[in-house]
Amino acid sequence: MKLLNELSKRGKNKFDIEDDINSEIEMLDDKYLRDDVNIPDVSEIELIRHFISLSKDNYGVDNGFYPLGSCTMKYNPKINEDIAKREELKYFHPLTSIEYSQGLLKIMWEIEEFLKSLTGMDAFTLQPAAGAHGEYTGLRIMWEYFNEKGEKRNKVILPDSSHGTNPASSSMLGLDVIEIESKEGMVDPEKLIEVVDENTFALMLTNPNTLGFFEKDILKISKILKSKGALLYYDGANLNGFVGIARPGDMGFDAVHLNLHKTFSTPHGGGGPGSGPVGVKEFLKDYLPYPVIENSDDFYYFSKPAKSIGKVRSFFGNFSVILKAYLYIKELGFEGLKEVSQIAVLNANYIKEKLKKYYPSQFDRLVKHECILSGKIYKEYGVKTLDIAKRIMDYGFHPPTIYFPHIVDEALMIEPTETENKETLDNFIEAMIKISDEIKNNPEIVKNAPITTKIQRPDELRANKELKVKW
Amino acid sequence: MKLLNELSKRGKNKFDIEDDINSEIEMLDDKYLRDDVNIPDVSEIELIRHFISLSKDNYGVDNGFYPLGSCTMKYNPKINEDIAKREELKYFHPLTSIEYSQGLLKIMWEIEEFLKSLTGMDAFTLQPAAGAHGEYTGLRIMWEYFNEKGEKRNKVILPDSSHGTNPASSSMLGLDVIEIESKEGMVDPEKLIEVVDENTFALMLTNPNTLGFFEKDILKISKILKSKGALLYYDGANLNGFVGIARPGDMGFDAVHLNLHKTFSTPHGGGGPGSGPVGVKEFLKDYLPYPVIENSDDFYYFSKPAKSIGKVRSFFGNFSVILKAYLYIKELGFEGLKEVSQIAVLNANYIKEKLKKYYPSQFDRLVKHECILSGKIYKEYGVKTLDIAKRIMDYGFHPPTIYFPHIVDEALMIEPTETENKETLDNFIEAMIKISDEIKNNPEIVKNAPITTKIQRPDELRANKELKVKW
Amino acid sequence: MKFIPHTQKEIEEMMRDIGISSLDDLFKDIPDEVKIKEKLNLPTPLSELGIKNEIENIFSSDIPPKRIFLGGGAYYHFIPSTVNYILNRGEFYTSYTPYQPELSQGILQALFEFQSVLSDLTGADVTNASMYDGATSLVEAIFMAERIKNKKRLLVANSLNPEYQEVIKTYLKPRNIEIEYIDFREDGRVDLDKLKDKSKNDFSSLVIQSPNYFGIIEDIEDINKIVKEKDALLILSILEVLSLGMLKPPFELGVDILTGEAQSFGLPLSFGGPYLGIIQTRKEFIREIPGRIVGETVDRNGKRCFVMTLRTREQDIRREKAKSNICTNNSLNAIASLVYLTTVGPEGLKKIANLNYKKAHYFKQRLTNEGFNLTFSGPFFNEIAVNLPFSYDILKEKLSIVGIEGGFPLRYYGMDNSYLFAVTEMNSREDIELLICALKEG
Amino acid sequence: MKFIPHTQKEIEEMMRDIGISSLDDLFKDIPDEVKIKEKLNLPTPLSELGIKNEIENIFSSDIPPKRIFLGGGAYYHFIPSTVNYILNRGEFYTSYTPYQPELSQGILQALFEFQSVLSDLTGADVTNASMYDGATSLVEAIFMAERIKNKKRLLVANSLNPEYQEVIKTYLKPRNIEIEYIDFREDGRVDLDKLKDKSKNDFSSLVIQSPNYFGIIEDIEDINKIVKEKDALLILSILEVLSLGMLKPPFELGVDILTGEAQSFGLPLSFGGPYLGIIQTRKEFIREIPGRIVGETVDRNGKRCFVMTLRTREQDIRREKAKSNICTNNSLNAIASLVYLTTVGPEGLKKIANLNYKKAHYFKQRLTNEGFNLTFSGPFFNEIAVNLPFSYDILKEKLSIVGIEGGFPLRYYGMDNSYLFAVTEMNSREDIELLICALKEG
Ligand SMILES: Cc1ncc(COP(=O)(O)O)c(C=O)c1O
Ligand SMILES: Cc1ncc(COP(=O)(O)O)c(C=O)c1O
Repeated sequence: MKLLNELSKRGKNKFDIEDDINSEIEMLDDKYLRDDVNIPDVSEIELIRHFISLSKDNYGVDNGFYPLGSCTMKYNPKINEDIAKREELKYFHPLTSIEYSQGLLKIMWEIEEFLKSLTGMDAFTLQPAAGAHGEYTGLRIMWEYFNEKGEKRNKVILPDSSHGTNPASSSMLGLDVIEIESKEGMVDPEKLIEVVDENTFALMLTNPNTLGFFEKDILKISKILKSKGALLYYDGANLNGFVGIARPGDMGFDAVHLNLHKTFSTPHGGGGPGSGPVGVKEFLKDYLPYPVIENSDDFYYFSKPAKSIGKVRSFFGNFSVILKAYLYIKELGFEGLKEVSQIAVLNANYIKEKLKKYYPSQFDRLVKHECILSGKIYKEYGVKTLDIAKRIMDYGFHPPTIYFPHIVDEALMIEPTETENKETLDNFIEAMIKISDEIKNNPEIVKNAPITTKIQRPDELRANKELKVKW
Repeated sequence: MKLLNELSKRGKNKFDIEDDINSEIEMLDDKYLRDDVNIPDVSEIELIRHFISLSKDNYGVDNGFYPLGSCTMKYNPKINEDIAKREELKYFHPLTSIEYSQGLLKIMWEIEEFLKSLTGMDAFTLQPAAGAHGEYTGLRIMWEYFNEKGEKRNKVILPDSSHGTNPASSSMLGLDVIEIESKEGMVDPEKLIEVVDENTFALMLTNPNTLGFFEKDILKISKILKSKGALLYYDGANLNGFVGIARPGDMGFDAVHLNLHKTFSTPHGGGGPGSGPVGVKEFLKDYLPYPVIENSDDFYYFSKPAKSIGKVRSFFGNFSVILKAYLYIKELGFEGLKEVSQIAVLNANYIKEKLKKYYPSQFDRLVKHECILSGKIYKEYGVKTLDIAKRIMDYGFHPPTIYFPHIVDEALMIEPTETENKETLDNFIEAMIKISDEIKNNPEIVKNAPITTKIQRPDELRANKELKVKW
Repeated sequence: MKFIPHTQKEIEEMMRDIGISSLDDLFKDIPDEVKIKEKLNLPTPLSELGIKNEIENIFSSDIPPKRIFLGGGAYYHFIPSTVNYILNRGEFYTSYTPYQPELSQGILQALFEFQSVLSDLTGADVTNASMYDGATSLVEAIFMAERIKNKKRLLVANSLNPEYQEVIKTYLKPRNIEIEYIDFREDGRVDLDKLKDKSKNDFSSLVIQSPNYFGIIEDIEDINKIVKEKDALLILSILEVLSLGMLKPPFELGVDILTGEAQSFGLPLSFGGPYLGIIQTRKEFIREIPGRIVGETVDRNGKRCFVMTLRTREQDIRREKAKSNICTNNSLNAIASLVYLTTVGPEGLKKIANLNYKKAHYFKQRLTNEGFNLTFSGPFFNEIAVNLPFSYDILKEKLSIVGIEGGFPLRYYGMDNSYLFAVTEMNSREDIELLICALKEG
Repeated sequence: MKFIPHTQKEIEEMMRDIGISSLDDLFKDIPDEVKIKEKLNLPTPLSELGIKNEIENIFSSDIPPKRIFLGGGAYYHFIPSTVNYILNRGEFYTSYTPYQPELSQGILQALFEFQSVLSDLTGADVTNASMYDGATSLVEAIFMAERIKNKKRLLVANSLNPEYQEVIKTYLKPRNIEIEYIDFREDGRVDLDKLKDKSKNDFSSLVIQSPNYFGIIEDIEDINKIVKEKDALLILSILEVLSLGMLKPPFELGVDILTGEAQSFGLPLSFGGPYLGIIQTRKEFIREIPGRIVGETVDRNGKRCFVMTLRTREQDIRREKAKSNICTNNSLNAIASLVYLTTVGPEGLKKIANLNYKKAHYFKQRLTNEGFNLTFSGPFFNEIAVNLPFSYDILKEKLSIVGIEGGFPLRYYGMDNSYLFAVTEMNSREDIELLICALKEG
């Protein structure tokens, strides 16, 4: 594939636009003006072919099974895409007077109500642009709360299975991170007690956690934190594991974020945009970033909470992403969402049961939305999990997440989601078993994978060394 | 690729729709009712993956060079697609009262005006659904004209280079077809004189013809026909060769059809829908199929011409195709359309000049929208033009039309269109030269082509014998 | 806008390579007499933004209301988002007729699937890869029957859509085929006695529509008996293909050729087109069917694949001896209907069909409750003719006040106060009530 | 609707294989106390048609007029059809972050191209693969500067968008970084004297916006001199990136970190998001830039390809030591902006930018002709503040009568009768006249 600049030749592009002003206009002082604009000059047909061709070098859920663990790569309903692309949204300016935006405010207000119902939290902000942004916002709200109370707590506790954004978000607030070792893949209340003290700001917990386990001691955990005045933060990236079955708000969590681009089916777009709404319990409500949406007598308007942390971004949130999640919830309703987690969990356990003897990890228990397997037994053949992942491509699937969570050696983190049918799972299982056979009989096949992709095993070290980040 | 029925399993599809009628309704008598509906039962995600995957096994203009001769595979502007997919058109019923459809009638009225300007004809009908349908309609109008005059003419004359639809359309009217031999790839007035008589209904002529030549004796030809009271029909499929430069109406043609899905950039859709408007000279106007669009004081309405042939289809035409052509004309204007043929002809001659010594045909003269080459000199290597076409695929291009027109042995009919840039042409030319080298040095490569496509050289005889036309 | 990708420099290079000094030289073979000398009267070119703005103006005025009770051969139905999503794939819509199977398996397999699904739905053995529309495919069916039976006489039920009747007339006139019409009874169905009568003389085929133009479901088996007694063919035209979600597969009732307008399967109304003609028949007549057919085969490696087949019926091979002149047909719309049918699935199709039936019958209930009379008493699917005590102009006015379009007058039959209404899944109960209200008013 | 593809039978088979007898068994590890016992208060599920109808209702009322003169960080610009056509490709939008380069070359190359085009446009060495929005990327730039210069003091031009000022405050409060504001002059630009004054004490960086919140173009070089004297970094925030089609490449003027909101490059207004944050810097600071960066490399066969690079800056590798917590960013919108820029091309970008400039200045001419005063006298691009002799409520009323949205009050600065208007290529001359008319009225 050529790069756009390699296709460029001055004069190819014929873009035009009408100028209906025929008056003389004072020109800007030369010193501000650029000489030329140096961006690719290609024709429209080349542009289309270029990007269509690029798209064909990419794999999405629309192309096949995408069991990337912790990413909840479910089907993205086309109706929701269509609605979010409505003409009106093209010209719906965020500073539009609210008389004109009652409908959109209603949508935002209602989805907050839905999310409150689903999580058991008391108030929501839709502003965060992604999960990590939600984490920051949630922690920031907690920070403001402690700050107001005059408490200087600076210890954030994380299980060793936590997602990288959890410690990184904590750092952004200048908080210190303490990692505690898991026991059987879950938080060990004994260990937790040892580290929780008056200096503890919060425990951040993903539940189901990144191993796919429900944190069985969640109520104990919550008590331990509360006993020291610390708070409990819920990383809701894995809500697909029990949405409609249980609620973080009932487990003692004080603040939560959700990834609408996971549980609520909005597409991931090759790395965003997403949306990471944050929900809090009543006592944190006044700290929410402004504006919040209020409703009196079916008139919707914005307001600023009394002790608001301020703003965490421009405007009010990733509206068109929020809209898609809103539509999804309205399409499914309560029973539908419950079925989502039931089948997601069914699928994950099915894969685990069928593959655990081929890719055993140190754990074998009931999982929720995802299951962790391991390629460690194949080390003796000189095969790494990375090789297995690459070989999976040759069978037509996207590989699972690998080498995460760190506490599982040679981890394969498989999240099928509820939108994959039994046949797909069976095909995947069959492929995984074949790969295990290949490793035993002819490991070179696996070490040389992939062979069906256009490019194979890029040299990442070279990229890091040369740092060629533009043409 | 599996077939849909192979993916089907009863209960997969979860489509639903609300029923807001809660009254008891009399049921239809059992004898009318079917037991079950036996169509594929697949889930939405499977459906999407199936068709996305199918699409990837298809090649369109969006994917690359598509020099299929006589098909004018030019770029299909995306803006026109967008506009034709407007929400309003989804619910614009053809029987809508004309008070509501003034805008759409105006579009139809205006494009007729544009087409009149461009062709020099006096009136148009937009009804025909494709070129062949246009031919039928045009001939039918002529038939009615003669019929009314009480003349029983039944001979349609066609050059041997004519497109298959020309004789087929004649037959549909019960007319007899006489093919005359071309001279230097064009109609030979001497020969024509010999066959034209009082029984001659019309000559159907494509101009530029299917060899890409402008019929240089067109004025003579026209005279010969007129002298016997016969008519001249213009197959406008190749108008791209002189749109904006010359007009069939000025050459003596009495009726013309245009392929909006060729010259006017509407996409071909893998075989339709198209649109084949027919234009006629004043004396044939009263025979147009009804309804025709009239305009008085900017109020648009339908009417029925005095001697109308009747109707040739339901409703008024392939509106959304017509709309795209309308947009295209408005986007380009006169100068733009003229440039279309200039560059289309430039491109065709460029290819011809660069390749004529590698693929010589019996002709070498200035061409218009397309050029004819021939693979005949490679017969001695046992290589057929079909092999060359297949080999072209391995170089990433769609092959040209082959074995047509029949008067050129081992014909390669190449129509680049104006939307292909020089680089693409150069790449194609280079590939063609390489193929000629391959034939000379290692003909097996070419005979074994294609090797890069997913399927290779399907067994057409078997298809014809087994006639498996459903699963 | 311009879609020419050349730079000026490239154009000059190319001219040099060809050996010409101006673009005009490319047209020196065209006699001066026929060359355009002045600027033609065409609009000034517009940019993409310019054209968008212009169209915006057209579409922001005079747009019909969305409460549509119009039918008569085109129906307002729900189109799932999947349809457009798939049609938007450039690989499909920017391709030509699949002449090169190696580069066209996508279209070919989809058309094969279309043929299969449509065949399964009606019980046909063969479905071609699409026709222009319901009317022209009916004409082709008539020609087909004539080729098979070779009688210069055609019977047509008068309850066939009047437009279709007109199209038949236009096409048959030069062919010297006599057309005779079979009248309908009080219940709106083909008058079997009259049919028997007219079928005394030989004929190639009888054309009926069911549900017919008045929405009434014909007794196809009874009709077929009469037709078969004369060794003629029964041609059924279906304009509301959604009825197939409910009604018996026509080929089980003896139909020989089925033609139809499949617009209801996922195609927008689009002011009348492009729609989707279908034509189907029994295996024995496969060589007489017009247009493209896709067949299954294997490639040189034994891999299943698809090609256009029985090509010797077609114009590009057989020229004047072809079965039809059709070339470009309606592939993309065939794919649309395939995606539609696959999206709704077997249960969905039944549901939607039943819902149409139910809503139309609810409308009928409400009408009769309010004292209005139906024009015909026969069983119907989703369309009915109603006698109303006022003129078309008054009806239009009443309806436009409440934002409804509907009620097409049966003028063709001289029944000036009878109006055709279609009711589909797109009409809510409220819409129906509003319509009833408007009819009652004043 | 349901997006679960299983048949009931398959579910049962799977349960059997797992060894459970009911789906509830899958959740037996969840304590009963926290299980949902009653149906949650959520809406009844809707079909695809049902949801479409509901949304139709929402969008058919209360829709703002299309004559939009609002700016302030989000601009109404033309979006060519190519953008959506490409974004509609499922291969792009249904994919995840490109962790597996073999299956993600499409996204990776497009992001590399995005980085390159944006770098070329501004003169930057490095552009990352996107940020959330203009405000959060500005915060990240401030953190970056702090990591580099390590001074606990930040200078911020008061002419920075007030929302952005608020975001900075929120993020800096827990970090103990002191913020000082630099006022603007009568002409709307940074007061250089005050800047000199405040820059006496050490600071890590100065944040300016240009065109600033009032639309005024800053003298970046002059500002930079002062900043560089103190060995601090100059951070430029651009909210109207279209101005880059006209104004000097900022990195040629000494800017060290550029952040921006690139919504103007092909993204719909969408009521505020998702938009597209950009962050750029010089080569020397590449290791401090947050978020994803795509780099060129070769694969094992020596074929050029693209991968995410410098990954050790990121949270999934470095956890609490990462340069930022950002994970999901805005890839798809980055591709949108790339398609936008490629569609308009170099000449098109200049044309559009110049047209914006021209229309805004025509508006200014008309205003001054009619006796209205601009709030500031500095040079501007496509946005200006106007003093109007009436309140915001009255302004809104005047404009709503003629179907115009525009005029955002500068309340934040206590300038209650000063209103911000943006004029873009989407505002026709007629719109402008209409606006002038409405302002003059009564
Ligand atoms: C468990 C967990 N937490 C947080 C995140 C961060 O979410 P985002 O990528 O939306 O910032 C992710 C996503 O990768 C995750 O899996
Ligand atoms: C010269 C010529 N005439 C007529 C036709 C028939 O046009 P259509 O396919 O639209 O029926 C074609 C198209 O293939 C053609 O090339």
